[in-house]
Amino acid sequence: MNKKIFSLLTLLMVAALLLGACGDGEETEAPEAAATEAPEVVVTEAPPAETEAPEVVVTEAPMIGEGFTACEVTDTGGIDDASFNETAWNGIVNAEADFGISSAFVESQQQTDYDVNIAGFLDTCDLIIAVGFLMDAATQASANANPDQMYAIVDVDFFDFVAFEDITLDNVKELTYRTDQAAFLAGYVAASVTETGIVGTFGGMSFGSVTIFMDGFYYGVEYYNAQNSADVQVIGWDPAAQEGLFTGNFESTDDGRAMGVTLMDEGADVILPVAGPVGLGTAAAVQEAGNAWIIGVDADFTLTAPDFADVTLTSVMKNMDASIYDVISDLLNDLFVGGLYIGTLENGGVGLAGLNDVVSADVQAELVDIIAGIIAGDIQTRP
Amino acid sequence: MNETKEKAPQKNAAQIFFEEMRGGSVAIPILAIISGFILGGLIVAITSDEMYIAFQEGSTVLGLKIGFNEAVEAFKALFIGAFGNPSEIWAAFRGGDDIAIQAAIKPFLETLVQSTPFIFVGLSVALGFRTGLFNIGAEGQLVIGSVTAVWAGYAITGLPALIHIPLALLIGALGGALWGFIPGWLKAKTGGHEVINTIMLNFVAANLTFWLLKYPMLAPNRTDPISPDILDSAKLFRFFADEEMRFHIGFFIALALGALVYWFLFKTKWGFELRTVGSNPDAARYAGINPARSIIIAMSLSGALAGLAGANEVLGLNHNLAPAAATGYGFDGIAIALLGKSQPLGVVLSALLFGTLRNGGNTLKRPPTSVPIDLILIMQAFILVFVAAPAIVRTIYRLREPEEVEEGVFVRGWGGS
Amino acid sequence: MAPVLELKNITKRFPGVLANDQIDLTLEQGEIHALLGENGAGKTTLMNILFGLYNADAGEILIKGNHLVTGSSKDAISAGVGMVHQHFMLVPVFTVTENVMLGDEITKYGEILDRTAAADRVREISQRYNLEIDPDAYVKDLPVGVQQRVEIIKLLYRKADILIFDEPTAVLTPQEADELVNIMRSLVNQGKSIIFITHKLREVLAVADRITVIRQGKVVGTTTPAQADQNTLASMMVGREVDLQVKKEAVEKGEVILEVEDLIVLDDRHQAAVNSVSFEVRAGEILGVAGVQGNGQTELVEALTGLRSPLDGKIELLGKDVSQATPREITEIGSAHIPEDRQRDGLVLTYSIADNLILNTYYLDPFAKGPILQQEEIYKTAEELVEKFDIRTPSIITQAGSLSGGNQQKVIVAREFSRSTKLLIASQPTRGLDVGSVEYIHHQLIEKRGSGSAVLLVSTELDEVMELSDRIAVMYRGKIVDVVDAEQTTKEMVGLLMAGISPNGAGKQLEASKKTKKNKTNNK
Amino acid sequence: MASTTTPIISSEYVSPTRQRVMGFVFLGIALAILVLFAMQVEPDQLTTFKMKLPRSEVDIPNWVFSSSLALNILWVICALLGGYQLVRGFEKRTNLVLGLISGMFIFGFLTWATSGDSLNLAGLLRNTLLKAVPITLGAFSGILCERAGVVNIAIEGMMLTGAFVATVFGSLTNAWGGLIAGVLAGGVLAWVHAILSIKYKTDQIISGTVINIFSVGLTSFLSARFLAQPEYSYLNSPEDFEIYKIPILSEIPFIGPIMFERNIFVYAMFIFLFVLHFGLFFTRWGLRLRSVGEHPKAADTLGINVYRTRYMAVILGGMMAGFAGSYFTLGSVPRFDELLTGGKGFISLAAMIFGNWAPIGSLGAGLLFGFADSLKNNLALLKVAIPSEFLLMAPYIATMIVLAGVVGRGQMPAADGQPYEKE
Repeated sequence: MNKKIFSLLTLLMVAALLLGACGDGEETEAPEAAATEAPEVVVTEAPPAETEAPEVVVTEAPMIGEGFTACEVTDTGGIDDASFNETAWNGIVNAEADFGISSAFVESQQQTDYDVNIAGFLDTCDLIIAVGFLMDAATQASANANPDQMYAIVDVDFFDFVAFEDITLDNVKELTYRTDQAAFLAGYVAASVTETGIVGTFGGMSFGSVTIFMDGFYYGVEYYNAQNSADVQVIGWDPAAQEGLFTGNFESTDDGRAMGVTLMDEGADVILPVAGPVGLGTAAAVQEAGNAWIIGVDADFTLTAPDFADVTLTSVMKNMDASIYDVISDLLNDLFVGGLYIGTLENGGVGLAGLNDVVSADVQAELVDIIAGIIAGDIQTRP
Repeated sequence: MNETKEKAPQKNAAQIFFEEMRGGSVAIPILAIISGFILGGLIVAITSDEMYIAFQEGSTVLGLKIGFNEAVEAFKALFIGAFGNPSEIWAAFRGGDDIAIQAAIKPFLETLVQSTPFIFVGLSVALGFRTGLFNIGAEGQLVIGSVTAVWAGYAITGLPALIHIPLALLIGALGGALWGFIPGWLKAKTGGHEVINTIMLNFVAANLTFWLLKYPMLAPNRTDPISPDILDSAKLFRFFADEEMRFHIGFFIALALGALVYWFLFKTKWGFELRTVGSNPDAARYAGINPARSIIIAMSLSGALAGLAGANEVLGLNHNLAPAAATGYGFDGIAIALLGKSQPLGVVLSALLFGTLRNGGNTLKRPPTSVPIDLILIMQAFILVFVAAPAIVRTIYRLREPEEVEEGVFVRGWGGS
Repeated sequence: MAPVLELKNITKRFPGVLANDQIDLTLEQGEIHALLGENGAGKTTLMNILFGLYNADAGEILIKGNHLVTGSSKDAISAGVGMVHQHFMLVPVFTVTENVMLGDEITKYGEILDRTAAADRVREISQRYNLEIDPDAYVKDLPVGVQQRVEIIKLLYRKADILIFDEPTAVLTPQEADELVNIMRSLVNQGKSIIFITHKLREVLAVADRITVIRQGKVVGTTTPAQADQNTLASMMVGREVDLQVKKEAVEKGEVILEVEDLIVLDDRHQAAVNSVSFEVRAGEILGVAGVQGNGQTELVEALTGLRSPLDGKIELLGKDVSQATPREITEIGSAHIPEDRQRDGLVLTYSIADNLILNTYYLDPFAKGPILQQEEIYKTAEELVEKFDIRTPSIITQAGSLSGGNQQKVIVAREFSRSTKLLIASQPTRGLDVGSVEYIHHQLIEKRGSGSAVLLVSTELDEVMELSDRIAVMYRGKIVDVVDAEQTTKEMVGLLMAGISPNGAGKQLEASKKTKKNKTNNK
Repeated sequence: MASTTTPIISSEYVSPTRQRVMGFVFLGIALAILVLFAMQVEPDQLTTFKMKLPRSEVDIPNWVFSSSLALNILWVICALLGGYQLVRGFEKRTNLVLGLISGMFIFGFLTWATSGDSLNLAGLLRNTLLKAVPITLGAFSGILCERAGVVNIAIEGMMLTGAFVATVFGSLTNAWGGLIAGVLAGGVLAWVHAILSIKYKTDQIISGTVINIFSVGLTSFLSARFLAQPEYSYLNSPEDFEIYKIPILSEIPFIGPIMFERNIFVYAMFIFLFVLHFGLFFTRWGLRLRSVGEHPKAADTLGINVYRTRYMAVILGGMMAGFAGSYFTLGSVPRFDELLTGGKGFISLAAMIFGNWAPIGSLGAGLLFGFADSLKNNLALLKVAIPSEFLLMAPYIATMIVLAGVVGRGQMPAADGQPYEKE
C-alpha cells in the first residue's frame, strides 16, 4: 500500500544519497527523486563497506529481519516533526523494507515518560532507539539493568560528569554527529550565494544538538570570507558568546515564520533554521519573499517538505536514518558493537543534501576540497 | 429530608454513601466515567482504517464488528497496561516467585507512580476551589517546585537522607508556594483575576526555568540545559531494588497529604475560614474572617501542593531537571479536582483514575494498538463535561434532581472584587 | 365592555411551593386595582406570569377579551402590558434613551440606532406626562426616584395600557410616594389601567379603586377602600387577627454604649455616603434610624461593624475607639450584628445550620481547641439554640439555604443573641419576612433592650421604627437630620424629616448637606 | 452594593495617592532613561532605523540620528511630565500620559539598543502587526462572548480546532474552503460551550476548560493518527492565502508596505475591528447584545430573548476564534502541528481584558503583545545583553502589571460569567 511505496521511496533516496551513482536502477519508481538527482553532491567517497552488501541485494534477499523488532522512543517532539524524530524513524522504516523487521514508535510527552516508554519496549523490542539528549539518564539506567537488551541513543555520548570519564556500555550504541562539519559546508554555500552579504540562522531552544549546527554554519561563512576575501555576515548566532536567536519552542510554525521575516528584514537572504517543524514556517516566509533561500536541517527538505523545494538551497543532513539502519543491520548480522559512533563527513554520518542549481559549479568543486580538508582535520568547523 | 438523620448529626460512612448515591454525587461521576469510556471507544472505532476497509470490502455488519473489536482491544490494552495481566498475576502468586510477582504487579505499581503527581495537583486545585479560587497555574507552580526541590537535592550536601529528603520536599513546596503567593497576593490586593495571572505565571515559570537550567543550575561540564543529579540522600526511597520498579514513597506522601488536606479543610478553624471565604466572601467578612488573607493563604498552599508534585517528580523519578520535566499537569489537576468534587478523598480516587488512564495510555500508544495517547485527553474531556453538567447525565440515565446545592462556588467573571 | 385584563385560574408550582393556586383577577378600564398580600404570598409570581417572565402551570390570561399566549415578555408588551419592577430593570451603563428604547429601538438604515430621534421621543413623553428627565444621562448617575421615572417612561414609550407597579414605594420617601400616587392618578385619567402591588395597607387605602388580597398563593377576597379598613385588610392578609401594636416596658437608660462623632464614610464611588454623623446609644434603649433606602444607612452600619473603614470621625464602643477596628475586634468587644442582607452577609447558604450558628465564634473555646474544631461541642450548642430560638428545621445539619426566610433570620438572631453583647446593630431585621416572623423578631429586639443592651435599629419601614424605638434618628443624604423622641413625634413629622424637610429649624443643617453631595444614590 | 472587598474605582477617578504614585513612576522612567540609556551611549554614536521593508517598492530613506541627543531629549520630557504630575496632576488624562511616557521609554530603549547599529523599524512594526493578528482576532472572539455575558476561556481550544480543520479542508479543497471549515469548526465548539453554559448552566470557566482539553486531545489524536502518517500527509498541505496588495494604499510611504501588502487576515482584522465597534455601540444588534451582558433580566422584560442572544453571540465568538485559528495554517504557515497555537488563545483573553472589552482596546493590547514578541527577536540580533528567556517573559509580566491596576481597572460587563436563570 501507500505506506510501503513511501518507505521504498525513502529508501531509494537514502540509497541514492549514500551510494551516489549507484541509484540508477530504481529510477523509474521515484519520480520526485529526479529533481534532486542532478545536482547531487557526493559527500561520501567511500561508503562503509559493511552496508554495501545487504544494500545491493535489496529485493532478492531473504528477509533476515523476520521476528526482529526495532522501536523508537521519541523526544517530546512528534514522530512527524519533519526533522529530528522523523529522520531517525526513517532509518527504521528503511530497515523494515529491506530486512522485513517489525517496528514501533512511541512519543514522549515529558521527562518522566522516558523511563516508562523505554521500559515499555523491553519485552517486545530487540532494539530500543532513544532519540534526544534528554533521554541520556533513562537509557543508561535501563541499559545497565538489562544487559541483554540492545539500545541505540541519538545525540548522546555517555559520560560520567562526576568522575569525569567516558562511559561505554556493551549493549548501547551512542550515535553522535558532527553536524558542524556539514553545517560548515552549508555556511560556505550560503556565503557563496548571498546577494545581500548577510546570512542568518536561529534555533528552537539552546541545546547543544541545536547550536552545533549554528557553530558550523558560522565557521563555514567565516571560511568563505577568508578564502574569497569576502565580508559575508552571519546574524542570529554568536559562537563566542554562545548566544543567539531562539524561538523558545519546537512547535510554533508561526514563530518560525516571524523569525524568517525578521532575519530577512535585517538583510539576510539565506537562512538556516535549526528548529524542527518551526523551520517550515521560515520556509513559508522565504517562499513568500521569493528572493531568499532556506537551508534544511536534519533531513533533505526537498523530500520531507517538497512544497518548499524551490526555495531550498540545500540541507544539512544528519543521517540518523542511515546510522540507525546500520545499527539494525549490524545487529542482524551479528556485527553489533556497543559504544560511541560519531557521524562525520568522513563516514557519511553527516553530509550536505543536493544543492540547488543556483550554486555555481565552482563552489561545488571547492566543496570537494573543503570536505577533504575537514576530513583531514585541516579546517576547523567549530569553536 | 432523610428522617433517619434527624437525631444523628454524626453520620456514618454508609449513610453518607447512600445519601450521596441518591442525590447522584457518587452515581454521577461513575456514570460520567462510563460514558467517557464509551465515547472514547467510539472515537477509536471511527478513526480506524480497518473499519472503513471492512465497510467497503465487506459488509456493514463486519465493519461495525471490526470497529467494536478495535475499541475493545484498545481498552484491553489500557487495562493490562494499567493493572497488569490478570492471568500473569495469578500465575505469579501461585508460583510464589518474588521476581515473577514483582514483574506481574509492576504495571499496577507504575499506575500508582503515575497517579502520585495527579494526587498532588488535584489537591492543589481542589484547595483553591474550596476557597473560591480557580488556580489554573498548578503547572507553573509545579515547575518552580521541581526547580527548587532539585536545587535542594544537589546543592545542599552533607545531610543524612532522613533530613535531606524532607528538606528538599519542603523547599520544593516553598517554591510552589511562592508561585502561588504571587497571584494570591495580586488577587487580594489589586483584584487582578487569578485565572489570568496564573496563566501568565505559567509562561514566566517555563522561561525562567529554562534560563536557570542554562546558566546558574547547569550541571558542571555540560552544555545542554540540564541540572546536576541530586544526591542519593535526597532521592525518595524506592521499595524495590530493581531500577525499573519506580514505585517510591512519594505515593504514600501524597496519600498522607490527602488526609492532611481533608483534616485541614474540614476539621480545623483555618479550613473553616477558607471554606467560608470560598462559599460566601461577604459572610466571611461579616464573620470577622479576612478574605484577603485567606485568599493569599489558600493560593500559597495550593501552590505548595503543586510544588510538591514537581518535587515528587524530580526527587522520586527523574533525579535531575531538564526542560519538559512535566507538562499538562495543570489542566489535569483541574479535571481531577472537578471530578473529585474538590473532596480530598474524591481527588485521590480521581487521581488514581487519571493515573490508570495515563499508564494504560502508555501501553495503548504502543503496538499492537498504537492508539495515540491523546485519546485519554478526549475521554477526560467527556468525563468532565458529564461531571460539570450533571443534568446531561441525569437526563441520559434518568436520575432524580438533588435537593441541596453543593458547597464551593467559583468566583465568576474577571473583575475580582 | 370586557375588562381590559382577566386572569383565570392561574396556577404556578415551584419545587416544594405552590406559589399561585387557581388565582382569578380582573382589571377594569381606568381603575387602580391593588393586589395586596404578605411577602411570599405570590403577588410577584402572578405578575411575572402575566408579564411572560414565568410560564404558568395552568390557567389563562385574557386581554380585552383576547387570549394572551404567555411565555415571552414580548407578547405581553405587544398586548399593551407594562411593568415597573420592584428591582429596577435598567442597565446602569446605558443612557436613559438607550434604556427606554431597548427592545423597541428607533433605527435608521435598518439596523443603525437613531439616538436623536429616540431622545426626542423620550423628551416628548416626559413633557406630556410631566416626568422630568434628561434623555442623555447615564442611568447609573440618576437618583432612585428618577430611575423609577425612567421605568415609567419605558412603559409609556411602548404605549402600554395596563401598567403593573410592583412595590413601587419601597424605595421612596413618603413625599415621593405621594407624588407617585399623583402620577398614577394622572395616568389613569389618560386612559391607562393600573395594577398596584403592595403590602402596605395605608397606601392601598389611599390609592386603590379595588383591592384583591391574596394569601399563600390563593385569592382571599376582593374589596374596596370604602368597605375595608386597615385592620380588616390586615387580617385578610395574614389570616388571623393581628395586633399591630408592640408592647414595650419602660426601661431605665444606662451608660453610653456606642458613641459616634463626626463620622464620615465614603461609599464605593468615593462619595461621602455618611457625612459628619454624630449620635450615641445607651444601654436599655433602642435608637431607630429611619430614612429612605440609600441615604447612607448601609454605609453607616458597615462602618460601625468594621466592614468599611471610615474616612474620618470617631466610633467608640464601650469606651474603646473602634473606628479602624476589624469586624472581629468589634465583635469581640461586644457587638452583635443582624446584617441588612441575610443571604449575602449573614449566612453561608451551603453550610449546615450548625456551622452557621458558629460562623463568628468558630475559633473560640469551646468550638475550637487550638486549631482543631470540636464537632461535638458545635453540634451540642446548635441543638440547644435550635430548641431555644424555635428554628424550624429537620436537623441541625440541614443546609441553611433550604430554610424559609423567617427561619434563616432566626438562625442569625440565635447566633447573635446567644453571645453576651452590650450592643445590637439590627439592619432591616424584618425585611421580606412573613407577619409571624416579624412579630417574633420584634419581640426579640424588645427583649434585648429589656436585658440592658443598647440596640441600634436601622430600618426603612417607618412603622417598625416608630413602634420599636425610644428615640429616632432620621437620615437624609448621609446626614442625621434630627433625632426625635419616638413618643412625642408623629409619622408625618418623621416623614417630612425623611424627605429632608425639617419643620423645626434643622433647615440649616440640610442646606449644608445639599451642597456637599448631589446625585447621592444607592447603587443596588 | 454594600461590602465588596475592593472598592470599584470609576474610570475617571484619580485618587491623590495614585496621582503621587504616578508622578514618581514618571520620574522613575525619566531617571531610567537617563541612567540606563543616555549615560551608556557614546556622544558620537548614531542610531539607524531602516524604514523600508526589503521587498517594498516604495523607497524611503533610513532614519539616522544622534543617539545621545535623542535620549537626552526623551528623559528631559519625561522628567517635566513627571514634575507636572506631582505638582498639578493630569487627572483624567493620567493614563494617556502614562501611555505616552511608556512609549518614550520604549523608543529610548530602542534608540539605545540600536546605537552604533541599525534596526529595521518597518520590519519590526510589520511583525508587530502580524503577531497581533491572531491575538486580536481571538480577543474579538472574547468580546463577542463576554459582552453578552458568557466568559470564554476556550478561545485557545477553538483556535486550535479551527486551525486543524482549516488545514484538512484547505488541503482537500482550497484556501476559502479551509477558511469556511475552520470558522464553522470554531462555531461548533462554541455551540457546545453555549449549550453547557447557557442551557445547563455549567460554570463557564469549567465549560471552557473542558473545551480546551477536548480540543488539545482531539487535534493531537487526529494529527497523530492521520496527518503524521505518510499516506495521509496530503491532508496537511493546505492552500494558503496569498498576499493581496491594495492598489493605492500600498503606495503610501512607510505605512503602505507595512499595512497594505498583506493577506486577507490582516485586512479582515481591520474590517472586523470596524464592524464590531460599530455593531456593538451603534446598532440595535449591539445594544441588545450588550444589554444581555449587563442586565439580562432587564433585557428579558423588554422582550429580548436572552438565551437566543447569548447563543448567537457565543457562536459568533466561536466562529471568530475559528477564523483566528485559521490564520495559523492558512495565513501564516500552511501546515498543522500539534499545539501550534502555543497559548495565543490565553494571550487573547488577556488582551481582551487589557483592552477593556472593547475592540479598539483589544487591538491596542494585541499590538502591544505583538510588539513585545517581535522586539525580542530584534534585540537578540542587536546582541542586547538580556537573556532571550527574559525577553520571552516580558509580555506576560506586562499583562500582570496591567491587570494589577497600574493602568486602572476596566469595566467588565456586569453580568459576565453569570448564567441567566429565567425561573
